[in-house]
Amino acid sequence: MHDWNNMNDDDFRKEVRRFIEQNYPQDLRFLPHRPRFSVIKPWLMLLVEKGWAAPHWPVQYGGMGLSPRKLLIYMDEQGRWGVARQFLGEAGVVQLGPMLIRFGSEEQRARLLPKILRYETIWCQGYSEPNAGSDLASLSTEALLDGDEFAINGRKIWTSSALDSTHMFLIVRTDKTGKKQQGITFLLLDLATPGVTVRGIKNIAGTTDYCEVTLDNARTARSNMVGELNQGWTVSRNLLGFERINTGSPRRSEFAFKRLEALARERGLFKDAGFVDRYAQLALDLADLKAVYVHFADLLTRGEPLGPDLSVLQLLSSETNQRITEFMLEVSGELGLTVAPGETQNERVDALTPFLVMRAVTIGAGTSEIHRNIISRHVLKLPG
Amino acid sequence: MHDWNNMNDDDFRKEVRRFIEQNYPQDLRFLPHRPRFSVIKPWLMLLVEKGWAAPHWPVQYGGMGLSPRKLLIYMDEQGRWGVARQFLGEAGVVQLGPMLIRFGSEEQRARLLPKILRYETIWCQGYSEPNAGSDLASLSTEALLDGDEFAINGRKIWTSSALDSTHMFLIVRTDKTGKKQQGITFLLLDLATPGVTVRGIKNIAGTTDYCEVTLDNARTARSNMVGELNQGWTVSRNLLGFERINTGSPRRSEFAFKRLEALARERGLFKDAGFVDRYAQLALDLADLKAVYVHFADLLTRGEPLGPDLSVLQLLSSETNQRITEFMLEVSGELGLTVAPGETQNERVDALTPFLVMRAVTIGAGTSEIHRNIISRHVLKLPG
Amino acid sequence: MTDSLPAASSEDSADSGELQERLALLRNSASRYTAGDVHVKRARALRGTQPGFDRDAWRQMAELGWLGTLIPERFGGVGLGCTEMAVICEALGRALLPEPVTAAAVLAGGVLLYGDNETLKAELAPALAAGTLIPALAWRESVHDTDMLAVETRAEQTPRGVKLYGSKCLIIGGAAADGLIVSAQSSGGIGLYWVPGAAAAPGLSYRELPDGRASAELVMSGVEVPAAHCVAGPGAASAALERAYDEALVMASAELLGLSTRALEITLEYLRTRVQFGKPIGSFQALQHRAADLYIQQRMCRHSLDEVLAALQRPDLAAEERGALASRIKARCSEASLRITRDAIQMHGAMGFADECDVGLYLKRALTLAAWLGGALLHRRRYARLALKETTA
Amino acid sequence: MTDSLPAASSEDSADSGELQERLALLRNSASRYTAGDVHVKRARALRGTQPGFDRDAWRQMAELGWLGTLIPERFGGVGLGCTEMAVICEALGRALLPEPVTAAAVLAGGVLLYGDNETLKAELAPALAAGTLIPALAWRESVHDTDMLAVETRAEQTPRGVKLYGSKCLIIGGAAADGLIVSAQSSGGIGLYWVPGAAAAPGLSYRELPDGRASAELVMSGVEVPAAHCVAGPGAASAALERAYDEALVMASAELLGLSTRALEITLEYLRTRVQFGKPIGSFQALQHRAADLYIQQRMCRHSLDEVLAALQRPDLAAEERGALASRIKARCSEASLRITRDAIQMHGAMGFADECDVGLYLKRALTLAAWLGGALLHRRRYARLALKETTA
Repeated sequence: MHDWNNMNDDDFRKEVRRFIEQNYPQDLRFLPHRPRFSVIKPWLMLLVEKGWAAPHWPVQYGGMGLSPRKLLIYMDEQGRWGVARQFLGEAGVVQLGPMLIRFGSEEQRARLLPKILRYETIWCQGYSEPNAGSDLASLSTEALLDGDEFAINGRKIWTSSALDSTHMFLIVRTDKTGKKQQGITFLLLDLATPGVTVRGIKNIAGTTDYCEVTLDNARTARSNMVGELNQGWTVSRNLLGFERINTGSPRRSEFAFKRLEALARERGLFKDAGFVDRYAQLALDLADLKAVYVHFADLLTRGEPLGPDLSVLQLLSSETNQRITEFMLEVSGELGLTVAPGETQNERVDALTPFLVMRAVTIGAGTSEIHRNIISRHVLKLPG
Repeated sequence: MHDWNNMNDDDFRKEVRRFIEQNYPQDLRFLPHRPRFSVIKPWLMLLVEKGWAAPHWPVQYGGMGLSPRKLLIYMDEQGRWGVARQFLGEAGVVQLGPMLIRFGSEEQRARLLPKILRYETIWCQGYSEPNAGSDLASLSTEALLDGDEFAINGRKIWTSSALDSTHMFLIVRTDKTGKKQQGITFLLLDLATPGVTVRGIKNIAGTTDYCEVTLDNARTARSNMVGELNQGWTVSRNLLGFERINTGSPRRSEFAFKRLEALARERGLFKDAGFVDRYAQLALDLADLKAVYVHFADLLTRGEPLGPDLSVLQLLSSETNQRITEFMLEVSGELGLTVAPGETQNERVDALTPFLVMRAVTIGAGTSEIHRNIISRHVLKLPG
Repeated sequence: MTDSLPAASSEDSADSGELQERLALLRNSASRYTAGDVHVKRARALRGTQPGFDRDAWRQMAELGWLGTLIPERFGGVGLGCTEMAVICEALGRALLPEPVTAAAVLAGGVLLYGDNETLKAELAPALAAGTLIPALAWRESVHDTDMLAVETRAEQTPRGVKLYGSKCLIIGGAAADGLIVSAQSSGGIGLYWVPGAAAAPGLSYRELPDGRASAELVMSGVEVPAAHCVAGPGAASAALERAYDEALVMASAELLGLSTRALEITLEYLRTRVQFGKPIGSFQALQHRAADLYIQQRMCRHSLDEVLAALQRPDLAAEERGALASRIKARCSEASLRITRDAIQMHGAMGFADECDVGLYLKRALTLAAWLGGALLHRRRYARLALKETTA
Repeated sequence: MTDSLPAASSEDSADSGELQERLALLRNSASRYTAGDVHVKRARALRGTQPGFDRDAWRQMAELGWLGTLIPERFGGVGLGCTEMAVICEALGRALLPEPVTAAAVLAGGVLLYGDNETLKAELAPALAAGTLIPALAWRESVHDTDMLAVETRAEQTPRGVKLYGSKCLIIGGAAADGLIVSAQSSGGIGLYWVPGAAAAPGLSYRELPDGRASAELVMSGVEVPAAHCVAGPGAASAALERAYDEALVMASAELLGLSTRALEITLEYLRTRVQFGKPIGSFQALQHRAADLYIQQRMCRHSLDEVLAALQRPDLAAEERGALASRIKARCSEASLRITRDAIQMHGAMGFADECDVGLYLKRALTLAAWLGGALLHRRRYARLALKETTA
């Protein structure tokens, strides 16, 4: 077995790069949106075979056991090549695995981790509800302990990829008496359970990635509770550093900027001084976003904790992204009306799909409003 | 005596224009800031002689008795020619006169109006206090009725032109028991009264227009109370339409835009496509600000009331102004470092003074924050 | 720069009273027809279909007199002006009607009326007013085109008329059209030619627009047009194109104003009712101020449109000034409507990102109309060329 | 675009540990010297005076080793680099020190060191490090100039050296200077010439800058310069000018970062303590979010500066890449500091508009430094020329 962490950075980077370049399907590079599981599965199975499916899991559970520094290189190389699915795989691999390793029982780890690792179970995350979005802690999906089983009733929404998933990890209310962050429990649920209905929700970019999951007396064994009863908030909030830094990666902005460059070439815009002024401004925004990203990545690398100021990265990343895609749409003019979604052939650049897809980045990983609240309250210490 | 209101609009406009063009001092046109009284006095005395000093006062009190429509033409012509002092003269003429006419006693009108009209008394407005700015109603300057006199203690600040004034009208607290808008009284005060100290406050643009007025047991006769005891809030808030629309006039933005044009010619910027893009955007902002102004002016002309949506005009006017002066500074580059304040000779354009002066427009007539609150609460009916 | 107090608001004349009354009637009738969300539902259902509109709705609009608003009474129309038509277009925008009224009745209808073929007008205009004939204008030859007068399609003289060679694209309303008015270069200059649907059919194809409606593309390799179908000869075609273009810009702006007004209303309602952290999200000051900013944008569009419409009534309006006014309002409404609908999505949170939420339809219609005939960037530049002489001196 | 993980942050080396320690020491010493508001008070008092700075303070800074930071040890300096100097410049900006450290020690000192006259270096550099000699660079000939290499001042050969003819303007630090380094066109190309104060005196005049400091202007009609005073001949002058220019851009950026960091702190403190409507104004969400946006700007400047400084340490850095990095950081810090100090005024309300409030001093220093050597607009364009090949291809 490799000890990746003892490897020289450059050698490690080269090895990752080589594997990706040789194996990742050319037609899935730089997709404007998340592909369906069936589309990306062959690539994921290659990673499984290679032993690279869970780079951030400890070696003892079948992961690569990468240090934060190596992990960032691994993500970086995926990003550079335009590998789909947020660099680390599925919610099961990305989130649930590490949570089980930290909070799960020995029995749960033995039962669940191997299947997650080989994509035999595909997981989605059941957090948001119709009336609990930004204010997640006010969730009302209820689970009642009935003998050795929980009976779950309620509705989860904006659940990514539930149509492609076999299982869901979710947080539910098990006690209504205390503060709302208390009384929440973290459960695992087979989506084939009677009482579970999954409905795809088409988004404005035309794909059906989000879902609504209705739970009508859906039952799950008590052994599917992760952590203690009423301690689910803690389990769900304990994201590790690289998961938190993931949505702040400049890769998506860089991708958008490359599309802008292609569009500018196609339309001869580099001869337009008014265009170049604004293009240069965006180039500098992107360069400086990267500098901020590097700062936080360095903190991770040095093993230092990430504070609430990480919201700075999140806001810069999402809003730079939106500025680029909005500008692209603006300069595409009427051309933007005629290009088919995702079109990049014949030098025609689709400015519409990136614009629409990127509407979500200031909503999904905490709204911009929430991140500004975090900065003003917890970083700047302005009064509540 | 003329009946101006029966005059044809165009004839009236021509007559006003002729008088201004023939009499207004050339070197006082389009001043970037408000001139001292001594500087503008000769012009104001010409208006007094002509009987034009108080265009908005009723004829019976020595005014021109102009209808809102004619008044707007009068203001418009002053603005077009770059006449100083906010178009209508001093605070005494602009504000106090109409207030006395509405709320004063017969005795007060007879005693005070003629002197105001001839600039024998010069008035300033004592509203803001160190701890009562946006939240004006929380003012704490106190007046105690002691026999036939009020004894006033406290501090007024940001009082425009107090150094040039002989008198001040002010609002003071006379009752602390009720709601804070109640218990406020409107008083008149001779600045020569013992206990009154006026200190000029230099502003960032280098002029000393604002003052701090300290009141240390300053006494004023009960006969100098306007309106009833504890009804001063109502008196001070009852601005007439043309006073409210005054700060929303596009004239200052137009002036700034003309300076931008001169700067652009001086620096050859019209050959710079990047400049022209942004210049055109500002030209359109100005054109559309004017359209909004015309809407509210038309309402006044038709005698319709102005609602809280007037804040739309106020915000557009002040922020367009700032955008123009910020852009002017930006494109002046290092040139902006060397031009003397107010310089317009030798084709050199001072971009700095307009920028600094215009910092006040989003603060002075209600901060931008307050106007946005007004729109969201009182126009859009968003919940408090 | 013009006076702050324009001539248009002079002492009330009988005229202006009459106009106000007529506009009020039109507003009433339009808001009755577009009430509720029946049309938004229709627009949703018709997305991605062809022709993507509803013949019945079209006939109803004809009955209401909308399609003939700009057509003189002698050609079976109502004989009104842009001010009246704008009321209708704003209502269309508000309710997201999928029918191509502006493209057919303003742009294509405009070139027909401003052309010089009185016989053809007498034949086609009454049918347009009656809702039995939908024309569309095919002028654009490449998505990069921005100038209506840069025409490469050829009109070759034949004994009986002309034959057309060339291709046209991005024909808005073309999927619904019963025939196309095609611009082409003839020996004497640009001409406009009426090509009924059957004649155009072999060369037609379709492309979906962002709002789910379809645009047409046309390839012509010798389409025959009889001499009687020349809508405008070289003496009249260019002026007709330019005037219809400017008027269509203003009417598209009215549509954009209508749709962004409605998108803002929907959003305000959401802000008042959506509860998070124990209170309506509209009570958070950051969202309040953002909403105030959108409202300011909307008011700017409204008053600017009023001013432009008043100016368009002036009989002595020069083409250059008309162009500047049209570009001014199209730039403003394109920019404001994109900002309002984009922010509407953001303020709806995840719900706004779902296709089932109506604000997404408003965003996509805004995207389509804002780009149609040129967006904010293009029209700011056209305004600078036409109105800001300093910039080109 | 470069890698997201730059080489600079490689596994801790002894070097980097040493550097961090040195920077910490410098930061300590700088913050001790600039603590409190004594320097802000000095800057306020010295506004509009000449030379507008304080010899005692200058000597203290020399004793602290600041003026010799960039000067090699063999010339009496400390022999450190831009990374260390930036710590000092940031502290200068924070405390609004009126002394022209960047102009003298980075820009003028830079051209001296990058010149080719070792004898002159040995004479002048130790005096600069010791605080006994303040040089300034006179390169600009018209306020419209943006290119240091477009020189029209003439250096006419004489038997004993050259005579200078021409005029220079906007010499920052020139009012405080003991002598000027003047660029001029000689027969062989651009040269740089040392002109002591006494020699320059007859042609000198002064102009107040927005921040109350003075800049100098110089008219030369035959100023004699002995051959020994040639700072750099045609073989070295252009490269010296360009390198010193780029490093001065980066140091001015550090000053701007320092002053905007401090302006934001002052503003946050005001937001926490100023009460209106019964609560601190910093509890209003609109102001909270505005403050958050300013903080983001400040963080962007900070991390971008760190990256630029790390890159400047690379021995193989090409002039073009150095120029792009310098322009990148000057554009960012100019723009951000103007926004932060402008908004600081707004958030202080009427108080911020008063001259007696310190935020106004911060705004005016930002105005001055942001424009010095070119503002955001100019440097974004320079960056595009140097770094974005696509745009010129």
